Amino acid sequence: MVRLEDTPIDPGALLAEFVRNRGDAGAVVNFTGLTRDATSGQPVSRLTLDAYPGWTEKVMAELEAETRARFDVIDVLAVHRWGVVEVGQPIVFVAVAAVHRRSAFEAADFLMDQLKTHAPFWKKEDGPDGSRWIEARPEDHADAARWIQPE
Amino acid sequence: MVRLEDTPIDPGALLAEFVRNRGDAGAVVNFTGLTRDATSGQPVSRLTLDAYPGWTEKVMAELEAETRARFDVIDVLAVHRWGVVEVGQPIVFVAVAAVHRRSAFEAADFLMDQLKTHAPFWKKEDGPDGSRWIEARPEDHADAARWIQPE
Amino acid sequence: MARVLMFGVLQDLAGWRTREIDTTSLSALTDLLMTEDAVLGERLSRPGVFAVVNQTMVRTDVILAPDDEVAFVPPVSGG
Amino acid sequence: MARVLMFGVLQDLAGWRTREIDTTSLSALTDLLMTEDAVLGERLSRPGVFAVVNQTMVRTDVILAPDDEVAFVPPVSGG
Repeated sequence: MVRLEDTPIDPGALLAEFVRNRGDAGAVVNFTGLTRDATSGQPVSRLTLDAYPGWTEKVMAELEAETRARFDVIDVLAVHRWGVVEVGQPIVFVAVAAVHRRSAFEAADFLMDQLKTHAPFWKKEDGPDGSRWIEARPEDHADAARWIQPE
Repeated sequence: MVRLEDTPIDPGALLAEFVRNRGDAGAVVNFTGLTRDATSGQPVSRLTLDAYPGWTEKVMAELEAETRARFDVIDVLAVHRWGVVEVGQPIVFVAVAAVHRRSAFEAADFLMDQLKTHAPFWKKEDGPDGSRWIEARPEDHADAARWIQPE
Repeated sequence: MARVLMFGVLQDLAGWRTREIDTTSLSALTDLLMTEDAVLGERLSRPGVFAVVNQTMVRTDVILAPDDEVAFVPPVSGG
Repeated sequence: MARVLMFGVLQDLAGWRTREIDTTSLSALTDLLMTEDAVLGERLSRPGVFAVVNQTMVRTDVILAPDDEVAFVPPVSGG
């Protein structure tokens, strides 16, 4: 399942719900992304995430479907904030349940790389020198390229 | 930090506490291990985990220290149940906070492989045919061997 | 009238998020926007900036019917 | 008197978890346990079964002082 949220997300509550009654799955891997107080040494006071409601969920659902197709997983949840996010607050929560932990780790890692490089979000950081729009880092593209399979 | 618990552990509460006020970390990766209702096709009604209080925490702390030494991480938490664990209940909770998600994923993955193959726990499964003691699977040893560096 | 949307830095440069614009094709719409605003126009022509028509990314020119929704999106930066 | 502990399957085979046993070395202790109980003894001699003396794993013989704690541990299966 994918969700786009314009109010704060609660990783503890999301994980508690996701692990409930999972006698079928032995392994749950979760990634929580938080707003950092600095990027490349520049202080950040807050972040604004733009999204395109409708299309953003559509692309997130495609990335979820690709994750389910590539890995042996039981369940996938991806929740993404948009709007103004204060420093230290969660931006993204991804959870994967699988029978064995290797699949769960790989699927969560894959889905995060895809969200970082393909999900329709646009990030603006406010700092002491004003605001600046951020694009995915070269490392994000390199991370995502790890999953490209030869034709 | 490492903790050995003889009462149920609550992954949601542990994650909520772990992500609180983390303006320094952009990435938190969590692994939660749950008791499965079957192993290799055999039904499991419940699990008993034996531990050696004192030594178990000592080895867990060594594995945590090795994780912190090998990866660029900000914080590590490993909480492990012992005693009787019902099906679907959490057995282990590992969380890693880092500036970037690659380190967080790798450190959590590494620490789980180490716990599976080195932490002093002994697992007994109860099923319709009685009880049997389990050892780490060949896959667990293969997973752990991924991290062995050439001398 | 197509419904035209701007996201991220494009919205800041355009000074608007949504406008109704009378047009017949994506290329005609892009030409109009470039003529109106050279700074926005330069950004729209950069690599990595795409048009999304009725929630599908398009890479070639398309005919626009009334009620079509056209979004211009810069490179993403999720999570 | 050393404090001797059995874990996991070893405890089930021995029928006890903790005993005080009068001994002077790890090898003497192991010999005594093997003589007392052949089934437990066979299991103690398997690869992957180790002795932990005062919470440190040992792989050679060691002298045991009174109050030393000796645990016998089978292969682990955490998480």
